[in-house]
This record gives sequence, C-alpha cells and structure tokens, in this order.
Amino acid sequence: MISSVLLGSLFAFASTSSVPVSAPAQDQTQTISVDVLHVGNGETLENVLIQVNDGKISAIIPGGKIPSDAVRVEGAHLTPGLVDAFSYMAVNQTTVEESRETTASASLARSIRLADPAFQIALAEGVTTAFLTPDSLNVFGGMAAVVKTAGGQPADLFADAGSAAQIIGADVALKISLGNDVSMGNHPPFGRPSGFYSRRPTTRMGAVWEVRRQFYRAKRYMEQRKNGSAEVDADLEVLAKVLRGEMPLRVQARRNNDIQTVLRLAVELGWKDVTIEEATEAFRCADLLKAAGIQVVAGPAYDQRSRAIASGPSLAELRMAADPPPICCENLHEDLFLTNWEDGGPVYPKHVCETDTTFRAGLEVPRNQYGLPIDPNFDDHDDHDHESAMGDLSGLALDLALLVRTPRTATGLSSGRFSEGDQATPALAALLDQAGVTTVLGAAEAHDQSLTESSLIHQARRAVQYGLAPEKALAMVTTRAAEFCGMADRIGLAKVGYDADLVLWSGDPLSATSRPILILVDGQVMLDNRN
Amino acid sequence: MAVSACSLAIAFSGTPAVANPLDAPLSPQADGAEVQDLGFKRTYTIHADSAWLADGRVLSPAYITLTKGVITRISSREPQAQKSLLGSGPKPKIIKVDGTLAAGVVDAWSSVLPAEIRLDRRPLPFSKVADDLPIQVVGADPALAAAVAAQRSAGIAATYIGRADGNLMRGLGVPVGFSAHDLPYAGGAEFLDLMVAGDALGVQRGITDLNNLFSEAVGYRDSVDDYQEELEKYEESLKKYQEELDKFIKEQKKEEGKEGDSKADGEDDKEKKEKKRPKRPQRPSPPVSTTARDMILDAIDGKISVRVQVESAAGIRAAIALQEEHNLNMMLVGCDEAVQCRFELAAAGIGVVLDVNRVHNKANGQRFIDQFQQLLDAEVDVALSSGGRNLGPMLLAYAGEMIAQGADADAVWAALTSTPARMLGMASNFGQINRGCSGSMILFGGNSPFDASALFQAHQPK
Amino acid sequence: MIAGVATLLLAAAAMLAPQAQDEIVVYRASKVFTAEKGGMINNGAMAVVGSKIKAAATASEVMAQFPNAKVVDLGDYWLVPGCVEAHNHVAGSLRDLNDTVYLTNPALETHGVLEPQNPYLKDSIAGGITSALFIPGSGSNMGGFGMLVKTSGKTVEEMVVRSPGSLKIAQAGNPERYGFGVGRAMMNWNTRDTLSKGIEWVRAYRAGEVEWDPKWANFEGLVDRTTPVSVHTQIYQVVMQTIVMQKNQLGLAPFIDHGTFDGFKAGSLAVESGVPVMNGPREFWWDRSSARIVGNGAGWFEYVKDGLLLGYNTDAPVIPQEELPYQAAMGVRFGAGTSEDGLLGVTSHPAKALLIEDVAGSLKPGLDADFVVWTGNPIDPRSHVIKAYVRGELVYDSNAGRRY
Amino acid sequence: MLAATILSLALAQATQAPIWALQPERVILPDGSSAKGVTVLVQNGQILDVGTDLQLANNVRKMALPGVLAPGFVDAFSAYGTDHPAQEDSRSLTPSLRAADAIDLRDGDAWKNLRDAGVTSVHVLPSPGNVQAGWGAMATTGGDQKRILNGKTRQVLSLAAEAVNDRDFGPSSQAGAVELLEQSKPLEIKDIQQKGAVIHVASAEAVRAARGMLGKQVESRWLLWGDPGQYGGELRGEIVGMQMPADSSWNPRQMETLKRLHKAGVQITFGTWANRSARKPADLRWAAILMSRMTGDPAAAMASITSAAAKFVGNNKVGAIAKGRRADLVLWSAHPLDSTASIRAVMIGGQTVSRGPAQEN
Repeated sequence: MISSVLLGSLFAFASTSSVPVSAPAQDQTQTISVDVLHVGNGETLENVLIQVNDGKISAIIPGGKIPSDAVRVEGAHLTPGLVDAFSYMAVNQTTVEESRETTASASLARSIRLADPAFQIALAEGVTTAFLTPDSLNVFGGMAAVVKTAGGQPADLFADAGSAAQIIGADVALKISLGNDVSMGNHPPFGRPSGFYSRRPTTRMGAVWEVRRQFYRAKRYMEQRKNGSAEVDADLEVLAKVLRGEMPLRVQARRNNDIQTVLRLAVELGWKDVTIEEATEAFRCADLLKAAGIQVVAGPAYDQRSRAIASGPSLAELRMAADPPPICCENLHEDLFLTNWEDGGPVYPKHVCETDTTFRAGLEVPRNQYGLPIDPNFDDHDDHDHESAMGDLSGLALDLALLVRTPRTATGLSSGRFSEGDQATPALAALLDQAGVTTVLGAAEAHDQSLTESSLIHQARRAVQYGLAPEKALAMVTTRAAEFCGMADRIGLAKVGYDADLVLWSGDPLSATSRPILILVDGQVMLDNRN
Repeated sequence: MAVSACSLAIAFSGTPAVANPLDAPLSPQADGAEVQDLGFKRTYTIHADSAWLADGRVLSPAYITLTKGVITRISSREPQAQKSLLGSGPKPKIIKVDGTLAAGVVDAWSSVLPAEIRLDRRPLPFSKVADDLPIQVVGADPALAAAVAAQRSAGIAATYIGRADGNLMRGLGVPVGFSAHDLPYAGGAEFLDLMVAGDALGVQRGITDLNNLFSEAVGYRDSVDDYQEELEKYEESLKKYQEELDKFIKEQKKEEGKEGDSKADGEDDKEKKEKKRPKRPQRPSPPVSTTARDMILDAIDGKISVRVQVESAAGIRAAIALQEEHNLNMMLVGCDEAVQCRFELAAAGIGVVLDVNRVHNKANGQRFIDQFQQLLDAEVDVALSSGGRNLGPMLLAYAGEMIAQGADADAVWAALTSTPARMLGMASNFGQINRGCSGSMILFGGNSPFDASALFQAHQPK
Repeated sequence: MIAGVATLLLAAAAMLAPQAQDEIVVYRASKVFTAEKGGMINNGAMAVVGSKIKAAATASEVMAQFPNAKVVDLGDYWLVPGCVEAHNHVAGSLRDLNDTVYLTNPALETHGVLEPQNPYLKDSIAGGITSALFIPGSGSNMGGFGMLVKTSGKTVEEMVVRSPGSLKIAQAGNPERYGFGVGRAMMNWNTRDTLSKGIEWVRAYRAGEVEWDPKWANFEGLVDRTTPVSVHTQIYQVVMQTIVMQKNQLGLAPFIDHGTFDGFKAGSLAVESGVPVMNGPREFWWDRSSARIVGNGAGWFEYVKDGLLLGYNTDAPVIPQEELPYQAAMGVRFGAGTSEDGLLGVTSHPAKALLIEDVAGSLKPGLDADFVVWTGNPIDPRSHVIKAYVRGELVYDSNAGRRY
Repeated sequence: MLAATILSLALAQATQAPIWALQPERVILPDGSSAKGVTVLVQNGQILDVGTDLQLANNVRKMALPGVLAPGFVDAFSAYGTDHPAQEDSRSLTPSLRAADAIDLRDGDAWKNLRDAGVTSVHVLPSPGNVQAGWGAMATTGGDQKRILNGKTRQVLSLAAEAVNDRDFGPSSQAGAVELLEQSKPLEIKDIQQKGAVIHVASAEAVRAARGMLGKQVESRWLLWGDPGQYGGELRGEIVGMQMPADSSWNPRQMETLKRLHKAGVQITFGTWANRSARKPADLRWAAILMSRMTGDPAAAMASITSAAAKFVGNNKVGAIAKGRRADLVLWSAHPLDSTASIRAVMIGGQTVSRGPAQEN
C-alpha cells in the first residue's frame, strides 16, 4: 500500500547509520603480487603472485607476469594472517563463572561476544585467528574456542557486514588455572558479606586439591560409566575426554612452582596433551618442561601490565637459563634478587657477550641511561622521542623500575592477579626455544586493552630483539600457533588450499615500523589501508 | 465546535473549498523573497490527491511546487513548461503521490538538543542555544542527527530548541527548522527561557525569584541613569579640582622660593604644612553589567521574546503581571492550571504550549481536553507539544487520542501547526502549506494524519 | 604412582644437576659435632662420598680410613650438622598457607606452594638451616599436609625430602581467633572426627572395603606413624588434650609444635606418651600467679632427664628462619640445659621428631651430607656460618658474599 | 443502542446459545490487515466462522456493528495481577514455579484499565531474576468464564543480567547460567519441549547459547533486553518480545532498531511488564502505532499486539478473529491504529465486559 518506488526514494526516512554493505561475490579470483611472501614455516618466496578464490589460496605462482588487476604495493611483504594462540578477547565476567570452581563443560564458543571491539583491534594488527581461553576466575574455567577475528555475520543491526568474529573451533581444549587468580576472589565465610565467594580455594593448596579431586572423580566416573552405575555428568565428561587424550588441556601457570606443579600433576593424573599458558617463569625450569614434553604458549612479556619492557631479562636470568646452577654462593652477588639498582639497572658486561653467543642479540640491545632497551628499529627521530619521553620522567622512571624489580613475588607476601610472576621477560620465548621446549607466543589481553603496542606482532618483534631467530618468531605467530590451535591444516600457512587469511605488510612484518595495509579473511578484504 | 474524527475526515476529503487555487492567500514575504539556502537544491512539483492549505481549506487535486526546499507554487493545475521566445523550457518534474499533503507539524516544546547543551554539566544562565548549533551534524553530533531524523520521520517540520534544566534562567532558546543535512537551522524569534520553579505549594519562591530577576535588571538600568548623573557631577568637580590644584601648585612654588631665606623659621614650616593639597574627587564606579542582565533588558526592550515554563495558576498570574509591567512578548509552557487564568491570558495576548502527553493521565485526561477547549474558547493561543520529552514521534498519535476523547479536530490540528508556528514567530515559514513556506510536509492516506493504519510519510525537500 | 612421579622428576633433575662426584672428600675441623649425646669430637673429621656421609670421627681415624681422600682442612672452625627447622612457613608464598573456608582440610598439601627460588630460603642456608618442615598455617584446625624440604634446590622435587612431611593441626589459638566463633569443644570434636574418619578410611581401604581416595590417601602414613602430626598447641590444658587425643586415643605420632605458655605443665604426660616437643618461638612467658618470667624451655627441660625430646622452632617468618640457633640460645639462656642441649634441640632432636633421623640432623654415616661450617658454637650469637653444604654440595660461601 | 444489543446477546447466550452474525464495517484479519464486508459468526463465546460470503441459516441473528472489529489485544509479557514479582530468590533454578499461582484475579483497577485499553488477555511471566524462572500463565482480563486460560504456557529462562549476575548464589555469568541449565535439563524437559520457552536475552551470545543448549526441538521465544540493535541480527525469522520504553518515550536509536528488526525479518511483539515499571496497558497500542509509523507495515504492527503476541505465548485461542478462536473482540470507532479511534465495546469470551465512553453518552 505504502511502497511505491518513487515514494521510497522521495519520502525516505532519514537513516541514522550506514546500511550494512552486502558481501561481494566470492567466485572471483583475486591476485596479489608481492615482493616477499613469508610462507609461515620459515620459508620466504620472492616475487610471487598469490591467487585467491572462493576463500582459499588457489595458486602461488613464482615470478609470474603481474596481471593488471592484481593488488600490488611496492615493497610490501605478505604473511599468513597471524594466529594468536592465547587470547582473552571478549573473554570477561560473562564468559567465566565465578560461583563454582568447576565449570568444565562451560563452552566459551557459546558465550563469547562475537561483536566485541577487541576483534577489530586485533584484526587491525594482523591477527586473523585467535585461540580464546576462559579466564582464570575459577579452577576449571571451561572449554576454549578458536575464532577468526572477522568475516562473521554481525548480529548488530547497525554493523557492517563481516565485521563480527566467527567461531571456527568450539570446545577445542579444557582450561584449568593454578596460582593466585583462582583463589584471590574467595574468602573465608567470616568477616565479609556472605555469598558464593565464601568457598575453597583461598590458597594454592586448595586450587591444586580442586584439580586433583575433580580428576580423581572423573576417573571413578569413567569406571562407573563403563559399568553403567553413573548418570551422565557434563563436567566429568569433559574431564574424561582429557584423560582419554581426546581433548587437549591448557593450564595457566605463571610461577616456577606452579609450572612444576603442572609437571607433577601431569604424571600423577595421566594428562596426555598439556599446554602451559603464560608460563612467565618457565625459563627457570625449561629443561623440566623439555623432559616432560609439555608445550608452552608464552604470555605477553611485553605489555603495559607486566612492564617487562622496563626490566628486560637480567643477567642472572640469562645465565641461569644457559647454565642452570643450584642456588649457590658463586652466583649470589649477581643474583636475580640482588641486582644492584643503584648503578641504574643491570649492566651487561662485554665479556658475557663474548663468551655466550646464544643471547648475543639480547645482550646487544642498546639501552638508555635507565637501562631501558631502545628499539634498534626506531629511526633517529623516534629514538630521540623515546629518549626524551623517558627523560621527562627522569627520577620517576627509575623509581618505577625499582618497583618493578622488587622481588615481591618470591617473598610470597603479595597477592593479586598481576603481581604474579612479575619476572616477565621478553627473552622467554628465546630461552624456551633454546632449551628445546615447543613454544609459541600469545598476546593474551593486549588486544582487549587496545594496547596495540603490545599486540601479537610486537611480541614477535620483541622476542627477536631478545634473541629469537626471526623466522622462528614469525612461525610462532603463524604456523606453529595454528598447530597449537589444532588448525594447522587450514590456517597459519600461505599454501595452496589453505584459508585465504592474508596480511599485506608495508615492510618486513618484524620491523617495528611495518603495519598491515591489506588484510584478507577467507578471501574477503577486511581492512584496506592502502590509501 | 466539537466535531468527531469522522467529520474531520469528511471536512478534509470533500470537494475543494477553494475553486481557484490562485485565490489562496500568500504570505506577504513569499513573493520575490530571497529563498534561504538550506542545502535543498532541486525544483519539482508534487502532485497529490489533495492538500490541506491554511485555515482548513482543501485543494484537490494539488500541485505543490518546491524550489530549494520552499513552496513556490500552489495550484490545482499541472505546471506548464515555461515558454519564451526561444521555445518551451524543460518539462517540469512532477512526482505523483497518493494521499493528502499537509503542513509539517511544529513541536513548540521538544527534546531535541545539541550535544553542547545536553552534556553541559554547569549550565550557564545566559548561553545562546543558537551558538551551540553544530555546523555539521551527522559526524559532529550523531545523537542530534538521530533526533532530527526521528522528528522528521514523525512529520515534525520545526521545533523549539532550548535548555531543559530546572534553572530559573536558561539562556536563549531558538525555534528551528531542519535543513537538507539533518541540521537544525534557526528560524523565528529567539526566546529567553525562564522557569518558575516549585509546585503549586512552593511556587511563591519561584515567583519571587522571577520577579527579582527582572527588578534587579531594572534596578541596574536605574543605576545606570544614576551613574550618568554622578558622572556629570564628577566631571564638574573634577574641573574645580584642577583649578584648585593649579592654584595650590602656584602657591607652593612661591613658598619654595622663600624657603632659603627662612630656614630657621619653624612656624613658617608649620603653616606650609597646613596648606593642604586639594583632594581629587572620586570617580563614581559604574554599575557592573552581566550578560544575563543584558538579556533581561533585551526582553524588556522587546528585542527578544520570553518563554516561561510555569505550572500553577499563581505562577501564571505572576508571569502575566510581569508581562504587563514590562510589556514583554511572552509565551508560556506547561501551564497545568492555565485554564484558571484563561481570560487574563487572552487579554495579555499570551499563548500557552501544552504537553500533549497529559491526555494519557488517567485521572486528568478528560480535564486536559476540557481545558484545551476552554482556553481556545477564551481565545488564548494554544499549541500542543511533546512536552520536552522523547515523545516527538508520538506527538501526532497522542493528539489523535485527544480527538478520540472529544477534542475538536480542527482545533487540534491548528494547535499542532499554525498556532505554534505563529507563537514561535515562524508563521511565514511553517505551520501551513503556503507560498514561501517550508516544503517539509506530511503525506497521509486514510482519514487523517492521525491514522497509523494508513499511509504516512514525511516529505523532506530534496 | 606418586613415587613414580617423584622418581621421574628427580631423574630429570639429576640430569641437570652437576654430576655426582664419587670422589671422597674429608673435611677436618678442630671441632666436629655429630649431634649425638656427647658427640663433640675435638680435632675431628668427616668423610663425604657424593651426597652421603661416610664417616665422622677423630681426624686420625677418618684419615686412616680414607687415605686417598681429598682433604679440606677447616682449621679452627666448627663442623656441625645442618640445622633442622620443625616449623617453617617461608618456603612458599604466605598467602597460600591458610585455606580457612573449612575448619579441617585433610586433603590440602603444601606441595604446590613451594617456591625453589624463594629468597628466604637463601637466608635459611646462610643461617645454617638445611632442612625444614614447610607446613600450612594455623588459620584452621587442620591446615593440611606439610612437606619436608631441603632449603636448597632448583626444582621442587629436588628439594623434597618427604611429602607429606607432617599433618598440620592447630589446637587452640588462631582458629578461634579468626572468628568462626568456634569453641574448643567444637574444635576438638571436629578435629577428632576428621582424624577418625581418615583413620577409618585407611582401615577400610586396607580391608578392601572402599576405593582409593585422594582426600584420605595421606592418612596411611599417619596411621603407620611414618608421617608425624605437627600440632600447633599451647597452654597446659590444650597440650594435654593434644597428647591425649592424638597420641593416646588415636595412636598417631604427634609432636608439640610450640608448647608455649604453661604448656610444659603437661611435661610428664608428654614423657609418658613419648611425644616430642619443639618449643618456641616464644621462649619465655609471664606467669601471673607467681608474678615472674618463666622460661618455657626450662619448664620442658625438667622432663628431658625422663626422656623428653626437646627442640626449638622459629615459626619463620614469625622469627626469621636464620635465627633458629638463637632460639636454642634463648632456651638455654632461660634455663633449658647446656649449650650442647641447645644445639641438639636444633639438629638431631627435631630430626627425630620429624622422623628423618635417618636422613639428616646428625653426622652419622649413611645420612645426607648436610653440614655447616661455623666460626664457633652455632648457638653462640657471635658465631656465623662460613660455608653450608647440602647433600655434599657447597650451597653457601660467606667468602663469596656474606649474609650474616 | 449498540451496547443494549450486545448485552442482550450475552444474556441470550446463557439460555439457548444462539448464533450471532456480527457485521462490522471492517474486520482486522489474523495477519493484521483489515477487510470490509466480513461477517463473523459467534456462538457460545467462540468464533464459529469468518468470511465474506457465509451462508447464514435462518436462526442466525445478524447485527451490523458501526466501526472496526479487532481481536482483543494480547499483552505478550506482563506481570499483571502479581503484586510482587513471581520469583523465588533463594535458588537460581525454580522450574516448577508457576506465575499462575501469583495472579490476583480480583477485579480491581488493573484489570479494568486493561480492558479499557482493548487488552483482553495477558501473558503473566515469572520474574526473570532466576535462570530458570518457571511457568508463565495466560489470563483473560475479564469475563465470567475461567480466567486463567493456561497455567503453564511456556517455561521462562533467563540469560539477562538480572539472572546471570547474582553475586550471592550465582550464577555470576552467562557461561555459568548455561552450564546450570544444562545440568538441570532433566527438570521438566519434556514439558519444555512440548510447550516451548520464553528466553530473556540481552546479547547475541545469549541467543546462541540458548539455541545451542535447547536445540531445535524446543520452540523458543525471545524476550529482548538491553539494546536489541546490537544483537537483533541473530534473531532473523524469530518471534520476539520487545521492551517498550516507559511512557512510550522511544529514543531515536530504539525507533531505528524497531525498524531494522522488522526489516531483518524479526516478528515483533510487545508487552507491558506492567506492575514492574511505568508502562501502561495503553502503551501496547502506542507501540503498535509507532511500529506502523516506523516500518510502514500496519499489518505487522497490528499483528504485534494480537496474533503475533498469541504466537509468542503459544496460545492458538486468542489474538485473532478466526474460526475456532475465542470471541475476545473489541469494537473500535475506527482502525485501532488510528489514534482518533476509540473503543465502543469490549467482548471477552463472547461476553460484553465494557463499553466505550461513546456509548455512555
């Protein structure tokens, strides 16, 4: 009655927002011509054409003639979309239950908010896939999910097409947490308002017990299910899967002793596929991890929370990793906890560099007068800015640094989430890799916090700066990370038949000044900064 | 006077009351007036089944020609291509629509506010809303853009933008129309927004505050006069002082010449000292002005109008008294008890803006309609409005409810269009389909614009 | 199964640790205290092979026995067993030791809390303490199972001497103070109830009536008396209750772990029941009835001649861990025997109470080579540690950076 | 005159149950559109038949009605008659709680106000404060017949903040709420599968979670909280209950959301949540009027408070003028979406329960 074409145009209601654009057809072949292609497994190809069709990489042609309609940016590098193997994007209080310790069957894939702005932030930093893990608010947080950061149909009526994340793997691992986090919210039943926080664990002891208790329950449950004497229990089913090796286990552990607890429990309880998340102090027991065959997804050593950038690896850390000694008199004077800050922070004597080439890259980092590393990739101008910014802080910067280095963790008197394992070091990945531990890098909360300078690619850059081989660092955020996600057959590699998740960088992706200029997810352009 | 909705429909859908459309009255400025550039570009003609013109006249069929967003031709005949010596010009663009065209509604009391005012935590009593209207709305103030779009789509062509805080004085508000870019543009008189605070019981305080505001301003003006007088006196005494000073200096110089001779003479010294230097007269201090005071004085001088939000009869009477004392150009909003002072209001020529939402008040709904009629009967200008709330889109629907409950349909329609336009000083541009008026119109099918089961579209000029 | 874990991890640790040396080292010193009654050997020596003690006797005897050994001459220094701390909370984070949601927590263990890199451990070593019982706090009546550790090691498993080391029970004092509003009747009933359940589970499990249960598994050692009960207990009546309930009624192996105030009045009962006392850290007490300061250690010492095993603790960090010998000195100062009694109270006596006399606490052949080189008598505050060894390995050297 | 005939109709019904042929000027059809020349046959409080060319037997009494005959409005979610929210605070799962037990049927102002606003049935829900809140109930707003039409309409589940942010008993999160529900699946699950569920949601993830949990065998209706603009795209093809702002003061974003929801193929219904907020019975009609204005689809707007609302509730006896339905009818002076229209008579179960002001004069 009302609709008339003419009226439709003439008497149109004013719209307050842009109308969603429809996705372009997928059957067209797009071609990208690049000078350098980082395949993701360490290989690089020069001067290649990459063809994308139907969301997949359909061909990689070396040295071909560049078609006129090909996407080409001079000097650009192409990598597979980055894979963040450890992320808390959109993971918040609605996705993790605090009223109970065991919510093993809680599925992150079900409760995650796909329209969260964090995904867009991550995408803009080149991250196309993320392994989302339940937060550490209870011991058994639930099951993790793998998402692509874009390409999903948005539920938001006001959003652009493809702007939502999409789940590509639901219930891919069980997450459990050790350490302070799980107990910090709980308290004894006296002296405070009643509520579900009056419960165990309030300590590490309780957290470890909760893990053991549930797994022993699961073992009994498995037997009872066999002889039909138990009803289906959603939580224990998940634990049973872990015990049978059908579901990987992710354990958040930051401190040395927590990591060693994981090792002990793995043997005691018969865990088969274990990844330690964050593992801030893993360099203290890298050899144990190697011997036990447990892999590590290193938490962000470089972000504004841990302020590892302010401390960097100490000499003691580096030496301890290179030649793990018992706590011994010979080392006391250069002990981690006795670092002499009056001189302005740890100093790296020349002879160490000469005798120990392993960490040369890390040791040669130029530092300012406060012992803070100066990024060698910064050009002069930036360098100057960096210096002056620190200069403005003058005495304050030093004080902050002192705070960071105060051995609060080890005294055991501290509590709270982010004081745990504050010996974070950007050299963690390099140290673990050196020790032969299967390791990848994760950005955890970086993208949640709009801390783009802590984003995944920056973790890789920082790791390179502290001694990791560049090709390894890149693999740790692409191919190897995809393996951690259980998705190595479709993402993380620039190879024919793989998902066309590609990032075109303005230069070498590991250069601090490079930025993504074109991002494809499933062959669709999700970000275009070419202009 | 009361007619039912059916009769309204019959009245408006019957044969055209005006046989020759050229007889339709034109506002004096319309002819050859400079057309304001509001971003509308095109010239075209809308051909509708009929159109409601001013004063209840209906034109059928209706050809309304718009140029740059303004109605330039009203006729029941199709416009012809202009002929000249060189032959006929391009064929005029005609858009055929089904339904009846009517003037866009004027909401004299709405919630449309620019961000600067909406988010202002410390409202200044003398801010000018017109100054806060953004230059570009869509990017700069999305909430305002959305609000304007919502008003538009509900058929509102013009509204009043003023502060909505509870202060005695709220600065200068301004009636606005909407331009092509969802941008409110000022049109009509500026109003000094005032409020008599307090409910029926505590209203005395509000009245005192209101009167103080004006008497202080008048007092200030008086003190300016006093100052002038004092200034004249001062200048005179200043002259005197100069003369005395010259004399004094002369004498002193003489004394100095003597000094060398009579060093030892102590008495002489004493005499010298006793001859005092003349005192400089003090300059009278000028009375200190404020922007707020200047605004009040502007209102007293008739440069701007006054808009008072007031509910109780006592407050209304105080406002009327103020109007009589200072000969203000005044409009009242709210006015729960206006009916008690309807004859005073009529005598003073003060219009009132009612909140149409009151019709829903279960207990007072019928009373509201009665009051509406009584005010009209007493020949008070009455406008219906959305009451400063997010109810702009419901304005027409609620007004329809009044008709359902027995209000006079023609009166209700007038109270939504021509009356508020007149009260806001924008009668030549809004409130009726007339030459020179805004092309923001509504198109409706069915019985009336109040029928949501039938076609209803808001026309935004191109 | 758990033993298997330990073995695996120890094996892993062993690979990383410096290669075990088979060479025989003889340490000779002007004073060697073997921590047995009358165990002071003038001009003595001790032979160490790898991580174990081979012999400790007069220098001439040892030199004769191991003629080809490498000899380290410590001159006028004292060679003393590493001290054994019976009550320690500093080897991990403090906030992780009191899970006070429930009054009894038989399932908890301190195993996951131990931090090898804890700097307090270095203080311990520098203070001559080489073994410690790392236990939960006294915030609840039954805090959980503690563990016996060496105060030096890179990994947790390397440090562990025995886990569980003891069951921590707190009778009187903190649990009530923390506000449950629980009286002693409830406390004693509840503690006894939990213990009884555990003991019953052990019986039933061994009889094949119930399945293995991680919650009660550690009670096997309690029943077998291979795991002692370290009881935070003080004041005469409560100490008596501890002895009666845990030793006499339930047949466990408790030791009094504080025994302060007038706890010593239960001394004869302790002797009768064979319950050791690890006294401290408060060494004296103001007795209102007699209006004088009374030394707790002295009170207990009266029963030593009847066979009471008396030692000292610091409850570190209540008293810094390195001041354990000083606690013994305070005990002696307030009348608890001689300097030798004091020294035994921080070495072999706690080792016996903790049921590790076959591992550490004295310089007997076959024990771990945990020993410390002191400038003089350890319980003389003027003495300090020159070197400390754990399992035959030098772990502290004051020449390289003296702490105390 | 009209009132007299309708009253006599009611009286006559008791004795011999005659068939009445109501012939109004226009009739609102089940899809929300209207038609002229339609006859509605009513007997015993039921609609026998509806049609333009019905063969009328001799004993059928014809009655021409001046105005538009519409089905009585259905308040799709409400707390009418419940003085206190129907909620048990001590637990998060109260699957057996029945809102029907909390309804006060005494004929106070509340029910009269509803009838005066043309509302003939209300769907009373337990409070969404519990993850599994219990059973809704359908009640008529008047009439002598059994007032509770259905004491177990749909099971009410809630993933809205009120239910999933409980810091005393839990759950504290949506994830936890879903887990709780999964574990409670055996509780009345057969009934839920049979009768369907009303699920309070405030986000796309809540919708996904509920879908994942309930599967397809449960007929789900969605009660939208928060800003449906952010997650409405997840509900294409579904029937949803949309919250109205108090006093109909829709802000521009809400209006645009309404429009886009409709465009996205979401079938919208409204409820008053009366007794829980400042919303009034008449706001149902205002919401429909606004929806008509916003979407340009008067039929969908009309359905939103009649037939779609009945679908929301899962009741096929009310909400439409169609064969076999209850004769819950309202005679309007013009189309109900015309705000100048007024009610001339309200009939519930074939019985005239109120007359509009026009008849009083």
